[in-house]
Amino acid sequence: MMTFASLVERFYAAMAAWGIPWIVPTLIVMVIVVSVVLAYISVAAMFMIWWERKISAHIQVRYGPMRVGGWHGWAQSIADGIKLLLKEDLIPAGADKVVFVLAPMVVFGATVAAYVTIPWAPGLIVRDLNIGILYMVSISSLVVVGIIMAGWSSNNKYATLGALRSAAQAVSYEVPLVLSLLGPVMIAGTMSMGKLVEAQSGRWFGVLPGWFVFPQIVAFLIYFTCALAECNRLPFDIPEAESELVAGFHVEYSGMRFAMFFLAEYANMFVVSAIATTVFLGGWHGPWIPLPGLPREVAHGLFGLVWFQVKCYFLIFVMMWLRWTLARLRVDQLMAFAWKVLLPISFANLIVTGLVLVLGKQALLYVGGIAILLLAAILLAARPAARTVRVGERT
Amino acid sequence: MIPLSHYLILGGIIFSLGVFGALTRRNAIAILMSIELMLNGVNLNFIAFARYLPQTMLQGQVFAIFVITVAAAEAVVGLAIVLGLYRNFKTVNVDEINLMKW
Amino acid sequence: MTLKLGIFYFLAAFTVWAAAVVVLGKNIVRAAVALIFGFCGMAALYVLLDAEFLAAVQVLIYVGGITILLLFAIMLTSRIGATTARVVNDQVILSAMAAVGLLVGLIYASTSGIPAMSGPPRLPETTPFLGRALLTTYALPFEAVSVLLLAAMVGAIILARKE
Amino acid sequence: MLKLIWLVPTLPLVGVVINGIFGRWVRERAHLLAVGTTGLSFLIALGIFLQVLTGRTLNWDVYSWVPVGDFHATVGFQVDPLSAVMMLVVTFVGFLIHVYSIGYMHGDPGYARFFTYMNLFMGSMLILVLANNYLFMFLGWEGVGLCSYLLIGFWYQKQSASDAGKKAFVVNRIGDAGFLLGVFLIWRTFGSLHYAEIFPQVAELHEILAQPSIFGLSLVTWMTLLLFTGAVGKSAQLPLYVWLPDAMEGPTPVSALIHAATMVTAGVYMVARSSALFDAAPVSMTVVATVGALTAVFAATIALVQNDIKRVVAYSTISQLGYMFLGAGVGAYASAIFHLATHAFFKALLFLGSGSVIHGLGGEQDIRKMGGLRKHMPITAYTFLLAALANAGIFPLAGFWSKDQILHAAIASGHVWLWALGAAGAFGTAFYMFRLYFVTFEGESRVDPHVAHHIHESPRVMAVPLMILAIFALGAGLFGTSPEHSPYYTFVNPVFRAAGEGAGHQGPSEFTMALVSVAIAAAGIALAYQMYLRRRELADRMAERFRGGYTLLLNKYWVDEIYNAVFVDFGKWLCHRLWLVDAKGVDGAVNGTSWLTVLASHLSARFDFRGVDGLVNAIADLIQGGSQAFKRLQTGVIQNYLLAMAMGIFVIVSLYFFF
Repeated sequence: MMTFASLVERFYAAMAAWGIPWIVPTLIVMVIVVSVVLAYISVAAMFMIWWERKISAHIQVRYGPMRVGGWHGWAQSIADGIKLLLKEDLIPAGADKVVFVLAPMVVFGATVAAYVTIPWAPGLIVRDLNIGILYMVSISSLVVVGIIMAGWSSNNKYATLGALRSAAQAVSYEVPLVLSLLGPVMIAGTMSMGKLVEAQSGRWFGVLPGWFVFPQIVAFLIYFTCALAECNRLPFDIPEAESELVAGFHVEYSGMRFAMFFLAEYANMFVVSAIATTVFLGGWHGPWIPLPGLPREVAHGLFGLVWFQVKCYFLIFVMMWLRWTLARLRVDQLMAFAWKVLLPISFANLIVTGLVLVLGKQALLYVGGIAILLLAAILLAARPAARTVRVGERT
Repeated sequence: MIPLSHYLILGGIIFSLGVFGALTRRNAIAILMSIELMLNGVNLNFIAFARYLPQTMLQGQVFAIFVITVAAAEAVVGLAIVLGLYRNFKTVNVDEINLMKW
Repeated sequence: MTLKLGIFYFLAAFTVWAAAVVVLGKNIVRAAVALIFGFCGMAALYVLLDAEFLAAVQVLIYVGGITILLLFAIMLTSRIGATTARVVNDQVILSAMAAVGLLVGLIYASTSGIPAMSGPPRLPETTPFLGRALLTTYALPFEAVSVLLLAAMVGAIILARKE
Repeated sequence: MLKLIWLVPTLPLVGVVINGIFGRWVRERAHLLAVGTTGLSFLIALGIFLQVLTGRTLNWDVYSWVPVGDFHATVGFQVDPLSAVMMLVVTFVGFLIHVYSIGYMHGDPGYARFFTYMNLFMGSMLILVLANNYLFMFLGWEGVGLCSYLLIGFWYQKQSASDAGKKAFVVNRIGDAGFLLGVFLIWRTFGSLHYAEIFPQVAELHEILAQPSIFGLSLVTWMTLLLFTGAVGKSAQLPLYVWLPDAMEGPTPVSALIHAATMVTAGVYMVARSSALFDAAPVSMTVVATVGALTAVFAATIALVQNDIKRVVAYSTISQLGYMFLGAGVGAYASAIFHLATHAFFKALLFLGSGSVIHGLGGEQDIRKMGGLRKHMPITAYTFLLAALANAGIFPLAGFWSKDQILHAAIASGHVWLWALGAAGAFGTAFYMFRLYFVTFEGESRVDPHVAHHIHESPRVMAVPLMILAIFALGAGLFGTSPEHSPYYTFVNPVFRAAGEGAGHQGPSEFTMALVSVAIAAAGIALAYQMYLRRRELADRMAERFRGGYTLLLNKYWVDEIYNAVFVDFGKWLCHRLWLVDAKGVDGAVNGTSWLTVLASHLSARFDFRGVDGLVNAIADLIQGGSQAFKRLQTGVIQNYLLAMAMGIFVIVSLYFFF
């Protein structure tokens, strides 16, 4: 198949044949890739913003934007974008200007950088790094730095508070997030995004698709929860809680810089969904129809692209749905949930996965036995605690 | 191929900058940052040696991982100490914190 | 000058500049931001040395973890307008002499004592190799380090909580 | 399947971790996990045993534990017929006693703690048995010692219990020191601690090993004697047996598991395991056999007159352990291990039966306040009777076969006097066992009337293990009816290369021997019957008649008192003397000197105030002035120190490079 990589190779070869130094095609490819990604991000983000408004409206039994552009207000986001671009760009007097200006760039840059290893379709991936998933996770953690920079440099107590909360939340949730991703990585034995998807091509028991979500359902749920927190989505939107912090770390931002934050937020939603799709939901795998007139590989690729998008947008839809369903958590509940619930469960999941992998089929015997023992012990241990609470009793 | 000494000299420069910072900065957090720089300089040496030494053992990288881990532990404890200092002295300038002075 | 060497010089200059800002900068937050850039430059150098895994770990732990903690501490201990008059203490000259002396020694050692080496052929993937090394040859240090981390965590919690 | 061996010791240790950590919450349900893990461990052990029966063995180094230079000890397991038999006995008896403990320890405030220790003991014992090298074995060896200490002192609120624990610990330490020295010597000589690497070398290094060294004893003799010291301590042989009777302060299941069935037999196991070494050291063999035979008689005589139900059984244990060493000492290792296994069954049963009696009588242990209990607790009585018969060596119960084979081996090896000692011990054994049985269960009741109306048979959870053990006490001997053909011997004998060779057939035939043994035992029983059931007054008359001997035995030969006098009181006496010398002589001298000094100082004070003070003050002023200058160095500012450090490094590095 004409994979993206082979296409690039051919381009390089052609350039080399003409005697043009190696740097030139590299730069050309870089510029093209970045432009495509940026274009995709803008379009997708605008679509998502419009979609979210429509979804929220329909959940609340109203219509949402209906006027701009004709059919169901599809051009509303474009209009908003133009407005933001034309607005005056304010920098507060007391702000630390360098950091203030740098902050949205860091956030946006980190988000865009993560798109490098998203496997869109078979062979369509900018660079299939062998540490792909680790790269994505570490690059995404840069976003927090940007948020802290934004919050602090605004010289506004709400912004600082929001940034502090955000940093605490992100640092806490990053731990179970990475741990939950390790389960599938251990099964597949690779961190490369492309190979992770390929590892899911089989079938479980001949019936279910070979997605890692089935053996790793616990990890998937933990990942999705942590991803919500990483994106600052409800019920984890404490950093920007409108009702208590005005808008959190970006309260002082306006115009173009605000738009960058806004774009980055939606782009980040897509990134976490893409990771979930790649690692847990089988990436581009899905049923496909051999279209007449198209070579098999191309059809496969096209359908892969479609399937990948469908899965991603389904997850994004779930995120939006949750936003209008769940209430916001309190800060202490949020931290306690990450450290006391998600972290132990993800460790347990990791241990069980490792045992199963190491011991193979015997594992069922061992794991089952040990699990029963542990379960018995925990049940035994847990019961008297409830019993001993009596009125007037000193504890 | 870049000569090994380039990496070593770069590591040395960063290490020396870190030493200078650790010796001169008044802010305790800045001292911590300088120490992180020193550790990074060392790490660069480790990894350079891991790449250039003839065996494919990667001990250098393993040790760099240990250094990073220890650095993380150090940063955590260091920052806890800095916060404790700030609570008690209302400053983080180390030359103003001199209860041990004669 | 090959391309790779050019990239190295660019990254080296970038990293040294960032480190210099960290050490010499007046504003502590800007120093921290420069430190982030320095760490990223370092990670890029690691990539140049075929240590992708460590590069990612560098970004994840230094940038995603340690710098965040540093910024936290900065926010909790200083305010935005408070640029202190003096950021350095009064032993600058002696310290500079010591640092330069060390640097001279290091450069001397790096250039004279070490034979030219080209290293083994590039490994296709270093990550499995590292994992295996950590869990076999270096299992004991690995466990020791994990105990150290636990101790540090407990210690930090005890230090940071109010009585 | 064989590789599952690691689970056998690990499972109880899992129980330790969970019960140990969650004990506070688990409380009354601790036994579920403890018994469950032990039972699972037993099932796996059974499976492995069946594999070993088909001739498969395993010597598996799981993990390199202590790699230091060319010394390396591993966490490794060895499964051969010897360790398989031991493992099976340990897990099986251990499991039954765990079950029994559910009933016995019911309602104890330290319930979870008890099961934690018991599981820890099981794990350690299994490590001891399954280890494939001496160091790992030593880990288990010390582990069981620790558990013994913890469990003897389990009711640590009782002064006597905690003292007994300390005593056991200290006495065992003496033996362990010897064992450790032996292990050092083995490593020094063979350069390895693995059985599989040591034993084949014994023949090769024959000249070196046989060379006389210190005190004219050969190297291998020293090695084995040191190892045997450990066995003496652990297996309660003369002269280090004193801790075992006191160990009865622990809960009865502990006595049954640790101080009868398993831990105390570790010494025998260790000697059998080291048989290749012992075979090369005839002197040590004689020592082992002699110590064993003497202990057998010595402890049996003490047991004749004791009145505490558990102490009788405890002395009986010491005596039976003596038989095992006698067997090992004359080269009949397989018989020794066989006796170990059968003894584990009937002695555990005896202890559990005693526990059941004590439980039923609400803590009463003095047999003079019992009697006629058979009517109230039939199961206990009948199982106890079976165990007593087995212990006395009545055909065809378990004890008969194994004890008889040991005695036969003793006479076959030409040591007639050893046989005579053993036979005398056997007579004593039969007598005291049935004295115990008759006084406790038969005759008229002498129970305190306050206690009498709530005597009760033990609950089913205690009774069922008794019955199971009784079956084994009855039938276990049938596996080893003859040292040539029976299934047990054909299974185990390959482990001991020299086994059977030493035991030639010069002596009287086995059949004659068996007849003599049974006759001796029957005589003992008959005497006990006469003295304690038919004509009660006979016993008192006998005691009156041989007052001297009776008092000697009742006071256990005053060994505790002698030890106390020799080691403890002598130490105290010495200290007191030294103190007296100190108080009178030295203090007097010091006081005289001080008086003189006072006089002299009055004189010198005058000189002092004038001349010296002036000088001193001058010096002090000088130092103060100087330190004023120097204290500037100690700034309290950390960066100054750092700077000094950096400059120091710079100087050292420069020195290194340029000079």
